[in-house]
Amino acid sequence: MTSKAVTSNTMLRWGLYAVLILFALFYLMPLFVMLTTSLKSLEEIRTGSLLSLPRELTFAPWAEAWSSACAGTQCQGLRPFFWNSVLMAVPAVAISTIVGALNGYVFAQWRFRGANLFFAAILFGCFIPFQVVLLPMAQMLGLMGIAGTIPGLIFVHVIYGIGFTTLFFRNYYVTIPQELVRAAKVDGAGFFRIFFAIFLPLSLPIITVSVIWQFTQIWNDFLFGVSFSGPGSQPVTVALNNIVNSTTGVKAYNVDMAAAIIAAAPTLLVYVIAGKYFIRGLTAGSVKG
Amino acid sequence: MEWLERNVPKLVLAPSFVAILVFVYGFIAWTAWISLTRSRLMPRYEFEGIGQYERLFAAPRWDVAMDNLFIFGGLFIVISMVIGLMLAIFLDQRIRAEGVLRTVYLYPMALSLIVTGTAWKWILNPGLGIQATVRSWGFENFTFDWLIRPEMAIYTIVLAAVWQASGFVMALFLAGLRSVDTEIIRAAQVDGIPTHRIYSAIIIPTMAPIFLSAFIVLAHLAIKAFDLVIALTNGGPGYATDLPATYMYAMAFSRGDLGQAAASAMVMMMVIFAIVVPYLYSELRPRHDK
Amino acid sequence: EPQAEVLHWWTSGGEARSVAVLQEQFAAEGGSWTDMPVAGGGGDAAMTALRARVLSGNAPTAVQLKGPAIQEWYEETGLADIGPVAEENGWEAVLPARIAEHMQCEGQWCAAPVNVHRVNWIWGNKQILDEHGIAMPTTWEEFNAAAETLKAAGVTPLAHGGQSWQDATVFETVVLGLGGPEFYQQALVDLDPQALNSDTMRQVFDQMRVIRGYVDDNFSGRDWNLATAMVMNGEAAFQIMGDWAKGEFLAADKQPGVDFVCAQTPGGGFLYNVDSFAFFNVDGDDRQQGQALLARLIMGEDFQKTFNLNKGSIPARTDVALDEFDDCARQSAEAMNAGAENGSLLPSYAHGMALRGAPAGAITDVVTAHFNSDMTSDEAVEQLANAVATAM
Amino acid sequence: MPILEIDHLQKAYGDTHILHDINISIEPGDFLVLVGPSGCGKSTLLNCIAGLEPITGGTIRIGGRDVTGVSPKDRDIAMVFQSYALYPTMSVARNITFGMQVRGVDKATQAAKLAEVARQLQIEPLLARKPGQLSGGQRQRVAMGRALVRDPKLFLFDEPLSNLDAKLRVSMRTEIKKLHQDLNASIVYVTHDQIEAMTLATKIVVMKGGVIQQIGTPAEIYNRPANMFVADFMGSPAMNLIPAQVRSEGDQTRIEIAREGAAPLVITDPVARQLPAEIVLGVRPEDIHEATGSAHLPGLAQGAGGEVMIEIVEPAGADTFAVTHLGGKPVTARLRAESAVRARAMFPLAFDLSKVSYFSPENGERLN
Amino acid sequence: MPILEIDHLQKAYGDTHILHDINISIEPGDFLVLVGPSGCGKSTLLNCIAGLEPITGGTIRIGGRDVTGVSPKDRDIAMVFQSYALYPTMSVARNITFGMQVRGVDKATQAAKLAEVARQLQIEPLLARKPGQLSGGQRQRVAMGRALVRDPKLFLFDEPLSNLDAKLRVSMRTEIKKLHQDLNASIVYVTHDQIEAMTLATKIVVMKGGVIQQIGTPAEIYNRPANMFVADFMGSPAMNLIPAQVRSEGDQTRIEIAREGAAPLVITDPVARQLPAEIVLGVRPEDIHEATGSAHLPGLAQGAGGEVMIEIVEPAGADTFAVTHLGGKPVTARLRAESAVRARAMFPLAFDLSKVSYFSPENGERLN
Ligand SMILES: Nc1ncnc2c1ncn2[C@@H]1O[C@H](COP(=O)(O)OP(=O)(O)OP(=O)(O)O)[C@@H](O)[C@H]1O
Ligand SMILES: Nc1ncnc2c1ncn2[C@@H]1O[C@H](COP(=O)(O)OP(=O)(O)OP(=O)(O)O)[C@@H](O)[C@H]1O
Ligand SMILES: [Mg+2]
Ligand SMILES: [Mg+2]
Repeated sequence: MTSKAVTSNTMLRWGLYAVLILFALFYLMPLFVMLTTSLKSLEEIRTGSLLSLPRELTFAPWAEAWSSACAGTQCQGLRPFFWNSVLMAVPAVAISTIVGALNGYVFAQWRFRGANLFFAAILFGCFIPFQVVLLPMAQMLGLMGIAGTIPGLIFVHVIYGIGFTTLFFRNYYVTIPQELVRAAKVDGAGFFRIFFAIFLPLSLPIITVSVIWQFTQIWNDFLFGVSFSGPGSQPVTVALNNIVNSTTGVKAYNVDMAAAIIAAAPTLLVYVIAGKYFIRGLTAGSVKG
Repeated sequence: MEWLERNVPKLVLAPSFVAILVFVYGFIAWTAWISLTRSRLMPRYEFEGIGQYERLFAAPRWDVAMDNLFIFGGLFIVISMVIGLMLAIFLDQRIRAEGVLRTVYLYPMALSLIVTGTAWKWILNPGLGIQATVRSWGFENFTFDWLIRPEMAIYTIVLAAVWQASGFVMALFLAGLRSVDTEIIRAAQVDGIPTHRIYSAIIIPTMAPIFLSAFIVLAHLAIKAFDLVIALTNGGPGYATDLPATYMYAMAFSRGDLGQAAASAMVMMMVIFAIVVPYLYSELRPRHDK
Repeated sequence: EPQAEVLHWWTSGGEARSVAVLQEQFAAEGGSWTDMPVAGGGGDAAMTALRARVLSGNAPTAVQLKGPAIQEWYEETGLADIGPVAEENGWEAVLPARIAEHMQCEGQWCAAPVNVHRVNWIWGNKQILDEHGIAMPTTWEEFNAAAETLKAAGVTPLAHGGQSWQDATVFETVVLGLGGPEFYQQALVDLDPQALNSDTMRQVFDQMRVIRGYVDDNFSGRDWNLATAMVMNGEAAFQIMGDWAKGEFLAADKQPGVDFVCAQTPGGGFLYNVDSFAFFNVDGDDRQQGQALLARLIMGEDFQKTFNLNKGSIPARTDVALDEFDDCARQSAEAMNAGAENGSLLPSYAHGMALRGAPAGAITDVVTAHFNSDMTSDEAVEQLANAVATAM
Repeated sequence: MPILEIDHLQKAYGDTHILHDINISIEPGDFLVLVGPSGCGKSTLLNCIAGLEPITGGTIRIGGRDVTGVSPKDRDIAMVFQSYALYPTMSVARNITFGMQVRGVDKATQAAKLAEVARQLQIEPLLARKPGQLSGGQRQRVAMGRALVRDPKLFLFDEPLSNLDAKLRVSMRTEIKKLHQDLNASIVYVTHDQIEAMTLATKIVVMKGGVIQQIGTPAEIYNRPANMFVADFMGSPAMNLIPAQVRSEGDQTRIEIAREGAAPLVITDPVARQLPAEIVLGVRPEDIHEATGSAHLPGLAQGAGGEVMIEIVEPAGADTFAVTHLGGKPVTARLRAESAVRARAMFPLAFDLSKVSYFSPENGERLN
Repeated sequence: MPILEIDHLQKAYGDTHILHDINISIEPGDFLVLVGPSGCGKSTLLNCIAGLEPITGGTIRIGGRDVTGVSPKDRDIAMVFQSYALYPTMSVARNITFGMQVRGVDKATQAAKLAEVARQLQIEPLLARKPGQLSGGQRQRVAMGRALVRDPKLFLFDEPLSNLDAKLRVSMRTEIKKLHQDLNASIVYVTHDQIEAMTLATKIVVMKGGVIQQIGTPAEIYNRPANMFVADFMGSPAMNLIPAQVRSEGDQTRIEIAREGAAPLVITDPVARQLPAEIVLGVRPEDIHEATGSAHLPGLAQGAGGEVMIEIVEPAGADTFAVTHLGGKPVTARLRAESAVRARAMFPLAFDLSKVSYFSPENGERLN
């Protein structure tokens, strides 16, 4: 990165910054609207302009969204559903990452006849539209006795996450020389030993990618959540949808927006904190330049 | 024991193999079968023939959905790539605060449209959002009312979709630019090639694989686009912004016309197949490295 | 202990409060209630969830279902027989025949109605109407004339939300108003090709085109309650909407006859939209007991009254005293009784009371496509006939 | 008893035959070097010996035991890889002891072995580091250490020096040689660098396209290459291969070499030989001498050279290389650093005929 | 007038000083080689000359014109990079002509130039191919072609051969040398390979840590290294640097070298010298001879050696290397291939004292 074809003309550079900042504003606009709205009183929302800053800050909508907003007959806010999402996302992310890592390890380092075809088959699975699988999946979950439960949701997310995690890990592990496996074989280590002692410790960047990707996908999922959850297992996105669509008298936009931000906070946080590694790992793992 | 040792790799893959076989290909087969029945509210398994496909292709709404897919998909892919590439090139000019800008461009990927849908609706709503705001600044004739014009509404979907995905494309391209050998750029500088030509004639052509990856990611997003439409227009005005995914969903779940939904799903699947298979082929073909 | 898990999408306005009433009563009788609200998309999301639940063999004990969908589900999966409760409580006697029909599957009781909404209401802002000297229109011509006056005065004549079901709502009131009850029955209930292809239908589309001109520019994607708010706040004069709109007026402390006026849509008749609960086959005594208890409570006079006071509709039972109800509700009850006699008590197609999903959806597609484009009436009629034919 | 015996080994990937009928046998203490151009199958052969690739035909015996089908860890071998293949997340110490740990060797023995090997290779100060913190040469030593602690019957090395820079390569080469002498170990060593092969081996196998070209001691290979491929491959600068015509004259052999812009150079080999009319004359750069000063050197017959036009002169420290054109080919001579040779001037050169090879231009085989 | 003059050049990245006070001047037709270990700043210096890196102090003059601050394309230079830096999506022909095209040279001239360069480099058959379809050597030629068409005042080469294998490196080296002779071009050439430096250069700059150690002709550098770093760096195997004690004895110099398990080796230099008591004796492997047969060689004084214990013998085709230990250091001698030397046996060696260097052990500077 020492020397790039860098534009040096000052006028041009100003223009450059102008464009970059303009786009930044464009990307920030919806978040800005949500954030400011969530901090305004209803009165101010009705009278003021959408894009104006709050005249008077209020955090009441946040409190309400978290613990007392109503969905249907319940007025518990997002809190219980938030924990549902956590209970669902954490194991689902962990399992799909582990399975993807093992799969990727096999595809990259233990090739066998037909492995490529199978890998292609798994990849194609990444592209299947989820609406298609709702009904047969419901049937299968029923058969397996985990319909309407958090384990059921975890199962679904794991199944449809494997494709991507396998892809990430496989593309990452192919860059590790095969000689490493060979050396370990000569040393007498077996399949799992090699994986746990040698590959897993090497995998931090790609684990980061896999975890971020899966976490965003699973946390943000609505379709599976609404279809496969029972009364006690609805994830936060479903609750958010219920709250936003529940209006008593006047629509509490500020509460809706606060709820939306709360529901999005974990993924947002993950991107802001780990986004750098995400880009880096993604180029290592999924894109070949 | 020996056998076990030799077959561990296959055994490790076995659960995934079964899962994919059943939960992807089994379900596709199931859908294919349903598309050949007269299933309505719930699946029925008596074979009927290709009537559902005939109905599908006769439905004006499906035509609109497919047309929209091509308009939306085409614009979304092209614009996202153009913006992504442009931002990547700009960011590549040793920009201060690059890290912050990158995060800002990328964060929409973290958000679901379930979350941002309302905000977008407001922003696009002429009476509340941009139009109203600009008018309140004194530009009385400013109009931005695509959301409510049937022939323009699909472009608002494009706008929101570009908002969500272009940052990601930017990241891909930026990584690509960063991986270009700096010696090539130096060679070009010594050769007297101006900066814009260095990009257009030398760097960008080397990034063909990244274009392909970006195209696939975007195409897949476009075909799957669902939340976006539901959150922004719910298919309206009329069904002007319907896409195959929303058509399928509507048929399956609000119309109780499962057979029809399955037929549309199969057509979608074929479109995906046509795009993804060449990609998979290029991805898995043995590479002859430089 | 009776158990009930209730899947519903009553999450808006007075609805949630109304369900809460039921929940309280259920609990008071010793039952345990599990709420399963799935909001959004006018019940689409709920229907998705329902299908998934049924397919996984884990159907909820009670589901908010209505119209022919009840019979359709019955055919697909069977529904629980609540005949004993119905007979014990004499439902047959207190329900209008037409509505009772909806609650029965092959002669057996399988659902319980909670209310009757009248769909063909037109709401007006009293102040605006008075200002311009306009009376509530009784024919579509009067409506058009009034709208022209308002438009000329710079008032938005009709508050409307750009969602296809709202378009369909207006459409069915126009069909009823211009064609009369018999035509409505033929066209939107029996799907008689002749009626669908008739001149009357052409006129209906003409009128739709006219109405389109009375709607403001920003209507796209607007929720119905926001449209109601426009009338409330004096931003528009009329709204054509079922009586749930009244809930919004009342919730905002507006008085009928003082702040707003209600009237049947031009042409009269009674388009009903009956909310009901259907009961799926479930295992376990406690859940079956829960179903019975729930059915009894729903049809109880107490609940019917409280619920409908909250929701703006009228009780399905004809024997509930209407003293506490407002004028509009009483007007509605009278019309229902009258309609039951003279055959103008008709199911609303727009709210899924008249048709199964596929043909209803096909019609809506044409209506909304016409309303939101510059399609000619002839084209619309032709498409309508085609769409209905293929959706059968 | 040979420590390693390879018998009619075949190796194919699907339809692609990589190794054809390989027969090799080495005695304990031998240092066998497999040498050949890139892609000729050296690594594949080594992997077959290690058991990392299944073979498609033939047998492999290590220490007399047939190991065909035996898994690598049970073959009593140790291997050093080109990229060293150090476990990147483990410390140097763990890299070395990992194999023992896997085999369940007790801690005390592990520590003792580690200490011994670390001393031997002088890597004691590095034991706590990660491979990423080591220089190329240090990594190489660690990889070697990992092999040494196994105390195997047979060491396998796959181009262990090719990732080092020229300087380091030379010094590591010497160390490996020393190690071999000290341990009296049996080694199979792969390289594509012929200098490495020459300096290290007690026995060299030259391969090309999966076929063995020649097996022999370094001196045999260098002095009597079996064919033109070996002649060209071994030695740097390469052996000069000069097309020439033969005129047998009684008990002498007259050889004519075309010269640009002058009469052919005629050389008289004092030995009578059965040669075809067209041959390729192979002569190493160091066997071409300055005719004046060195005419008295043994083997340098009279009439073994003449004046030629020198094109390029490359002084290289200890030697000076002079390039001319003979028989249409550039010919390099390695002269003393002090030589008075000048570019673009005539200069007298002579061939040491006692060391010349003759090849058939048709099949490239050696003729003398 | 010098073609390139570098005057007190400084280069720093922030606080890190990479190049310190560089002064170099070369004449037209010179072949200047910058040599030094990795990271010593060779590429940085070359990039500064090219204008690819801004300099922090001093001036650079090309053809008499001060080009400090002038952009690369206006410096009238051409550059060949280590990775060749060919434009990967363009054909070979376009790679070569692209620069001309951008400068607006007309088609006919472009074609003529291309043809000329292609002929010169013998790449005519490759013109339509993409770089990815070329071998390393071919790419190297194309990169050279791209430089040649520019017809610049000065060529800059950054390790152009380091990506090639040993064999190809040698032959490309010769080609570059030839090209230099044919074009009589002025060249600055970076390498870390001292053999390349020796064979190619008319003038060598040895660098270390951003500081110039010595500037001189190859012979000067090789025979009279300015300090121990240069002595050690240039030549392979490296110069033996042997700690020794000095006893001056009138018009002779007695030098004692510690020997393991035996009395010190005493060498008598027949010249009187001003040396400190402790020195480091530098002697190149080829200046250590078999004492018996070579005693009559010029410069090989009597008493210049003795019997030593030989530890390793490495036959390497044309030569045989013998390693012993003297003064606690391994010492390598380069003997004739036919030498009778044996490992683990005593053998008589003698130093050519006319070529020996003496260094100060304190600062490493040359003393004689
Ligand atoms: N898995 C494989 N499938 C098919 N062909 C292979 C496979 N592995 C190696 N080959 C081929 O076998 C041949 C020999 O490869 P090998 O690695 O043994 O060469 P090598 O002599 O070690 O070369 P290098 O010096 O470059 O390491 C090559 O042509 C290679 O392309
Ligand atoms: N952009 C930079 N910022 C800071 N230090 C740098 C930068 N570029 C190079 N350096 C440092 O400058 C020193 C000289 O680098 P340079 O590339 O010139 O070495 P070199 O002699 O060419 O080495 P090599 O033989 O490995 O190519 C190195 O220590 C390097 O780390
Ligand atoms: Mg190899
Ligand atoms: Mg460099």
